[in-house]
Amino acid sequence: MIYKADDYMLGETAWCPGCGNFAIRGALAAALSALDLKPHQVLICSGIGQAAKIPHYLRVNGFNGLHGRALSPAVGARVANKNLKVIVESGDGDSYGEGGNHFIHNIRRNPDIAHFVHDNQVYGLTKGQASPTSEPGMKTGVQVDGVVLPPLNPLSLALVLGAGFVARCFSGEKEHLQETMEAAIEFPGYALIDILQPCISFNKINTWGWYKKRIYYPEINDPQDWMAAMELSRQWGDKIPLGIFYSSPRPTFESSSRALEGEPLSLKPFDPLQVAEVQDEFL
Amino acid sequence: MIYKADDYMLGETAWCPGCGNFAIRGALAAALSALDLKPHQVLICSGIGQAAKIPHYLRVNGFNGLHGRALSPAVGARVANKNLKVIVESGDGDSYGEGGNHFIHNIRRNPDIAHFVHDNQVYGLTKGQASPTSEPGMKTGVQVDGVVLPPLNPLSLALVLGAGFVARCFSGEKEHLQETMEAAIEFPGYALIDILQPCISFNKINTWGWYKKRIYYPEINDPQDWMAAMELSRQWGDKIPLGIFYSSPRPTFESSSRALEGEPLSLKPFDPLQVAEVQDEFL
Amino acid sequence: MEVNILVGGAAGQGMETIMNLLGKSLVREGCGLIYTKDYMSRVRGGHNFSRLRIASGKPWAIVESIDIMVALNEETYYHHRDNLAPSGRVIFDPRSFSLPEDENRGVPVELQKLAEEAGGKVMANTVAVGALLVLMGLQTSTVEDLLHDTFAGKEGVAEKNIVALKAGFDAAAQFCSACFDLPPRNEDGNKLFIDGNQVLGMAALASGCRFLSAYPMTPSTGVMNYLAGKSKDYPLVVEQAEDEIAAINMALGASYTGIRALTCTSGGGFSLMVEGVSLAGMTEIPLVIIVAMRPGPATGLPTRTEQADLEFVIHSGHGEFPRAVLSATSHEDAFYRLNKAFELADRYQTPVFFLSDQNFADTHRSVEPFDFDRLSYNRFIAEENGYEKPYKRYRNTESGISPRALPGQFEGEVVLVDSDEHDENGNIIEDASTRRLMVEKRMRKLASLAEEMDEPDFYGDPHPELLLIGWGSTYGVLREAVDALITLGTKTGMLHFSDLWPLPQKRLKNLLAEVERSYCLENNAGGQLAALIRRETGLSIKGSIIKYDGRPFLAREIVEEVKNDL
Amino acid sequence: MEVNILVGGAAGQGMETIMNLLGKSLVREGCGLIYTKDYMSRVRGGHNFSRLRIASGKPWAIVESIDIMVALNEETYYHHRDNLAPSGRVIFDPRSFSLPEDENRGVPVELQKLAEEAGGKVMANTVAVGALLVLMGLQTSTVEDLLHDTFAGKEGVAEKNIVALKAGFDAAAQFCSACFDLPPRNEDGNKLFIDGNQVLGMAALASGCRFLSAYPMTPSTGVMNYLAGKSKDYPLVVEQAEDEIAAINMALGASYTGIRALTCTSGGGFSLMVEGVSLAGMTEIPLVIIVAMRPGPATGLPTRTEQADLEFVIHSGHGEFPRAVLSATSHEDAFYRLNKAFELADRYQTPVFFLSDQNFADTHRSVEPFDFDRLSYNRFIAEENGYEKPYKRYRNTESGISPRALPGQFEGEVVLVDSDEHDENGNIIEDASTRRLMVEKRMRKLASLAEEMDEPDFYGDPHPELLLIGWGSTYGVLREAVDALITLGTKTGMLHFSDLWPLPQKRLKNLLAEVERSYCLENNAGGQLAALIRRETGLSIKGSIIKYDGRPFLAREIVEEVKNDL
Ligand SMILES: Cc1ncc(C[n+]2csc(CCOP(=O)(O)OP(=O)(O)O)c2C)c(N)n1
Ligand SMILES: Cc1ncc(C[n+]2csc(CCOP(=O)(O)OP(=O)(O)O)c2C)c(N)n1
Ligand code: SF4
Ligand code: SF4
Ligand SMILES: [Mg+2]
Ligand SMILES: [Mg+2]
Repeated sequence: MIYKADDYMLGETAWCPGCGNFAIRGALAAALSALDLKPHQVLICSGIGQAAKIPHYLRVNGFNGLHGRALSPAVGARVANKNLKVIVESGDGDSYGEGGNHFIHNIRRNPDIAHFVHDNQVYGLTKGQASPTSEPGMKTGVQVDGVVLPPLNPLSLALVLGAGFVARCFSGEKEHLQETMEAAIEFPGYALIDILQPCISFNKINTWGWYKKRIYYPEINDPQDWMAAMELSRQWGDKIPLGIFYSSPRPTFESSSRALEGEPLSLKPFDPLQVAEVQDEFL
Repeated sequence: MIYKADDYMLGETAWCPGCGNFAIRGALAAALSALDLKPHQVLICSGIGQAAKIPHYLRVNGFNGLHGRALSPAVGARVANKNLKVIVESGDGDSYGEGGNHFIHNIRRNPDIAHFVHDNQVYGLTKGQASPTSEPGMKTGVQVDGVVLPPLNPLSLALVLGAGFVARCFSGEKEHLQETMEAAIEFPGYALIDILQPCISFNKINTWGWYKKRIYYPEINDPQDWMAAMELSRQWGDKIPLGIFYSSPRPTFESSSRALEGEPLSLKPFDPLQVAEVQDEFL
Repeated sequence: MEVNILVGGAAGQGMETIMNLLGKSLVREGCGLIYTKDYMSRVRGGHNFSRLRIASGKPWAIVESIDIMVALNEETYYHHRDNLAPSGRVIFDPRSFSLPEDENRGVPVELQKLAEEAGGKVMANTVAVGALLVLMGLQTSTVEDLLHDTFAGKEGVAEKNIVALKAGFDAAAQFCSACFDLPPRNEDGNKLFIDGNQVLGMAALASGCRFLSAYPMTPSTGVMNYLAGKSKDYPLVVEQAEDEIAAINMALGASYTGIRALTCTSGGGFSLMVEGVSLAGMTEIPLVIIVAMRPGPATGLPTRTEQADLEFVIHSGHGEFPRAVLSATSHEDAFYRLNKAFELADRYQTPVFFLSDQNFADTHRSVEPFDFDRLSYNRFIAEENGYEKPYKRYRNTESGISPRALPGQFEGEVVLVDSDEHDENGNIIEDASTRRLMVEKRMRKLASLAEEMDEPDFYGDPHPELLLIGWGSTYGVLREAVDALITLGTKTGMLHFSDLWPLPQKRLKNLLAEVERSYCLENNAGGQLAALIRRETGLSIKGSIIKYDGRPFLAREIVEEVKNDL
Repeated sequence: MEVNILVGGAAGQGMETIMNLLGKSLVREGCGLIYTKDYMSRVRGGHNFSRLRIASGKPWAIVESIDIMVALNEETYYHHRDNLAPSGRVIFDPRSFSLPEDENRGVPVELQKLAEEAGGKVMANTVAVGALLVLMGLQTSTVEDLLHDTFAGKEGVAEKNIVALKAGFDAAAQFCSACFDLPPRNEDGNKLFIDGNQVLGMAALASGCRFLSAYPMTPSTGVMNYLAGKSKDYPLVVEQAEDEIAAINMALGASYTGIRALTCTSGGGFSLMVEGVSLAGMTEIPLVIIVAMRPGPATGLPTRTEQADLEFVIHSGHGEFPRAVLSATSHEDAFYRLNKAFELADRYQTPVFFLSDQNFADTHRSVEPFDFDRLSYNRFIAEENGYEKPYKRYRNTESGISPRALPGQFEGEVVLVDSDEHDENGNIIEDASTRRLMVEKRMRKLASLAEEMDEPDFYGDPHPELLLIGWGSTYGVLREAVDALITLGTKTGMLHFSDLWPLPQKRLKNLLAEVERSYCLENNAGGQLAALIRRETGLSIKGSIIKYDGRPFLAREIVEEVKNDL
């Protein structure tokens, strides 16, 4: 069977009408279809949040885990079955806040995972507190005097940590998003897309219009030019660049492990008697 | 009473003879003495590890907390009593590994804390596993085929996250270390010194000689030049620069809070009856 | 005599506005009431509803039957019509949907249209409030005052809302005016209209808490919101931590350094804190932790209620150390009890837990203003001449409680706290005898802590044959069940635990010896209080009434279970 | 007949080298032995020591008295001389320190000098081994073989060590040759010389575990080291996680995707894992977690032993879900029991805990080779035609166990696991009835899980008057205490729990009804097994023998406590 984008769609979402999450879901479905990835060949791992509900809304394998912990099961899944295409999809709070430690160390680890962050610059599901990417000055029920911490820049961070694929998209630019997703999924190693996503309910600053006015596509001559990528990644304000800022593979986590050569581990047969010789060293 | 460096020394350490930790302790004692900071005016927070035992070996207030969690109590301490000089001192595993999430978010938070990381590029206390800064190829009981993850660069990371003070020292250069510590302690806001420290027991790669051969003091013309700092921070290998790569204050965590104006919170008196009017809004 | 109201619609339709306006004005009118929320873990859509019950005396719990329904969408009507009293009424917007032909209880009010006419769609909820008022025979003046208060400083907003309010009032008046009799009201109307999280937030503030570090998590976030709001006017810092691990460790740092600190969370977040709990136990740093329970495991049902973390909390954290566990029963009690939690934490230098749950946290009730005079504020900090020199943070004492000094407090003295086993100075040790000394020192605190525990509250027939045992937020519904059973002729009593650990045992043992039948009633599947009682006393409570579907008990269910069991 | 050896010195002096050479060669010589470690949380300096006991039959525990002491520094001698038997001997280096004048048990051997003469200071330990051999009347040949094995491929190293060995042998021979009689030895010497962590690592490997994700933490790191070593030759991935939260979540991802996964840690690290435990419970993902206990709270005594996390583990994680808790008793049992843990996890799709502790983890014993034939490997994975279509991960079944398919296993089917409450498909839900269905489905597994639990092991007089109850690593010392008490004329039995949760109760209830006196013996302060027994059965064990100084029990202590209590 050939799966068209619509064939991946599942169930009724719990998202607010008008939310940027819909377009992201649509783009991913289209990307999966374009890449001819069948539902059983794909695994989406997510954490907790509005974005993180996505495994319920796409017909693929899903691991909807704990808040902040989406990357870790994804790595485990790659160990068990490297034939699966593993995508991590979650919110900005989930990925960069609660999950910050896994973010930084998995970039170093470089598993073959595409990481799509629905970056609405706010905690949506818990009703509007600041996330690590919130704009300074944004007032919330907790940040009553407005956000004071400077926003975390996920792309610069990823670059500094040696990420091989670093991109920014906007949910309002669906085609570009889809293409970039395809590239990220195909990229061998950890690939990050920070996807700007309007949250119509809680983020009254970074609205669709706000983004639309600022985004542009810079010319990227050499996607292996780290310094150029770093500069692009630091642009924010009146102009916000979109695109694949950096793309340059390095050895993956999977390639460093002897055990992951050949067939996926989950398919290799086992019998305790075959390993009985291990005790000989203790004789 | 005037405290000389020796007056801060306390007890017998559990460190290996020849360990770089001794020099770091010595430099800190000298810095405290030079800054005329009395034992009761200083608080050292640490995590768990060899480096993290330091509160037991210096006569100041100490919070020897959990592995990876040294920064958080330090922030709490600043909330309660901003008259205290708060220093966080811990290992590379503690600060960048288990404690990675607090590292990245406290740089953003920018509390007035000096953070001294004894970076021996290894887990000392647990007998030699790789730390986030271990050299690729280093073989250990766990990394039996050698470390494969690229080392985390704490200084570049700190810069990207907006740290106001970023420095590298070497425990074998005690005077420079002491001066830099003084500057970090005086710096208003979060100040990081990544201190290269030989671990004679477990790190057979990055030895005293290895460091000694590579370190140099680059000329730093403008400590507010972020790009220059970034470049310096990325130098590693045959030449390893030491110095204060970046120093440029920005508003601190403490300055953003109304409640922290005036007297320290811990000294402000309280009486429940004074706040009885809070319930009026519910009438 | 009572009136039961249900307001239902999709998330985002503004039920809360209606309920808050209505609830508060009813309280000002002198009504005793309770208002609960049933909502989904989403921001828009789905089906949410709130119930408000006005009853004579003090309504302690809601009931299922509905007198007035406000159906903001069609789903609400169909969902709940079976509970609508024969004499009930449904307020609905006829432009949005219509009721079935055979439904003659409808009160059509063009909510949207009237709102737009008044100046904006958002005021549809105010229109609905107007309609509700007239059905209960109330005037609009109290709500008008409230609107003026609420929108003070916002030019013209109150006025427009009053237009909307009156439009709703007039529209509904055509169908029924004063169809429902309100129960007798108290004279002064001088009651608070407040929910559980607000009670806790206010209690923390009034206990001198000066630092809340927390990470948002339903249903505890209300405490954070409350205190964040207050941080504008009071010397109080509220910090959103990067995760729950940071939250508890920041709080410990602040407490160590000398201020009362608090953290609040729910199950999953609490799981991340338990290493910090163990640290508090080892370092003997006072800390109050509010755990607002919701159904687990894992993410479970984020906006629902459960009481399934009792045993987890009692045993949370590796190693052994003293702790106290208190719980939120009624709003009246919780205010003083959270104050007690702060006092115990400071006196015993140990973590103290306060177990709340969604049922408590999100429920508004009308309660007597709190008596701030009853609050204590004792820090139990060493005084200049009140401690043995040299200062030792963990000096061995008979009570197990060491003198507590703050870092920086005394010139020449330092305060060292340590996560490793340590000597009296706080310095790391490894020898067996110091270890024994310190375990015993810490554990000795348990004995006096146990004496601080309040015996469970008794309510009901002084010579009960049937005993209902409960804890935490089921207090209200148990009271109603006891009343109902007594009315039905069963001599019933209830024993309700607020303080849970160390478990107070006297009253329980006495009563169990007297009654014929006993039930432990819990919002969980495991019967955790019953297990705890068995662990502590060896006594088995024979009957078990449990509910684990994420919804609070109804008094009716309890009565039925007891009756069926005869 | 027995020989007790103590080797002591500072950390870093290489006690382990001595003990491993000696222990393994003694086993090859046919001796039954046990060797334990007492070490500090530091890398150099301090005072560490190891004890090795050789006894006829099977030595189950060490004793305090010392026949041969190897004092690598002066401190060792003074620390332990009170335990040195009158006929005992002290091997020491006279160039490093001298014994007091009145000490005539000295065997001076110039360890350093002889080592240097043989080719290097590092071989001082080999010199000491040579001295030890001659004192026990052994030849050097077995150790020589061992040195050849150990240094195979390292040119000349074995040879130099053999020179050192012989030098020590000869030097000590001048003072006493064969002063100590070894107990009768078994003919073949075909026993394993292995410690607890190695047993567990090997059991995991032999159970088909293919992924260990963990973060180093004493005393669990040995499991990680063992498996990391094996990852060179077997299809096994060992990953050092960035923290324990990642460790458990990685393991869950791997298990979900189809391989047996393990994580191991100790108290503080386990505290960080409990949210993941709750996730395993909710998602019904099999997982084995080894918790190697050490004294807490917080960092506590990192290199010492305790059994204080039993109740924490049983109640760990928010919410309610089935789990099993097994424990490490003897080396002989632990191998098969960890295999059982993997089988149970897969069969019941739930987390299974394996409680070890430092006392078990770091203790070497001589044991019969394991019978790999007794190991099971059943994955309980759905087969192409063995499941109802369409595939539903959480299909409701009578047993509560749903068919488990792997992602990617069946074309056209997807596998969705969810941390929220969910329906049979794994899709998030909020309604009460699905919630009830799922809680009940999960909880139903408990009943059959309970039947899998092995009754506690009984040892001793078949009609005991006195019963000692224990669990976990105290198995050996309890056996020795039972034997001693029987010899002293008390009809004693022991009941030792390996499987702890759900608590097997039959044998316990039967026995308790028969005996006059019973004691629960635990390495903790709270008496946690006793509390658990009370919680589960309502029965109180009257006697309590507890030890919480971080050191394992001695049989003598147990016997004395029992005797004193008469
Ligand atoms: C351990 C834990 N802490 C807190 C929460 C509550 N929580 C759920 S989602 C969320 C934030 C979600 O923000 P984000 O990741 O940005 O997702 P969004 O809803 O904005 O898509 C929080 C704090 C939780 N479920 N678990
Ligand atoms: C939660 C937790 N996990 C693991 C440990 C074990 N542990 C103690 S120190 C340490 C690593 C120390 O490395 P580093 O911070 O680099 O300090 P060093 O000893 O090298 O100075 C580890 C893993 C612990 N104490 N707590
Ligand atoms: S709250 Fe925001 S992010 Fe969540 S569904 Fe609504 S619009 Fe989208
Ligand atoms: S192990 Fe390394 S870091 Fe630790 S004390 Fe010894 S030399 Fe220093
Ligand atoms: Mg978000
Ligand atoms: Mg280190």
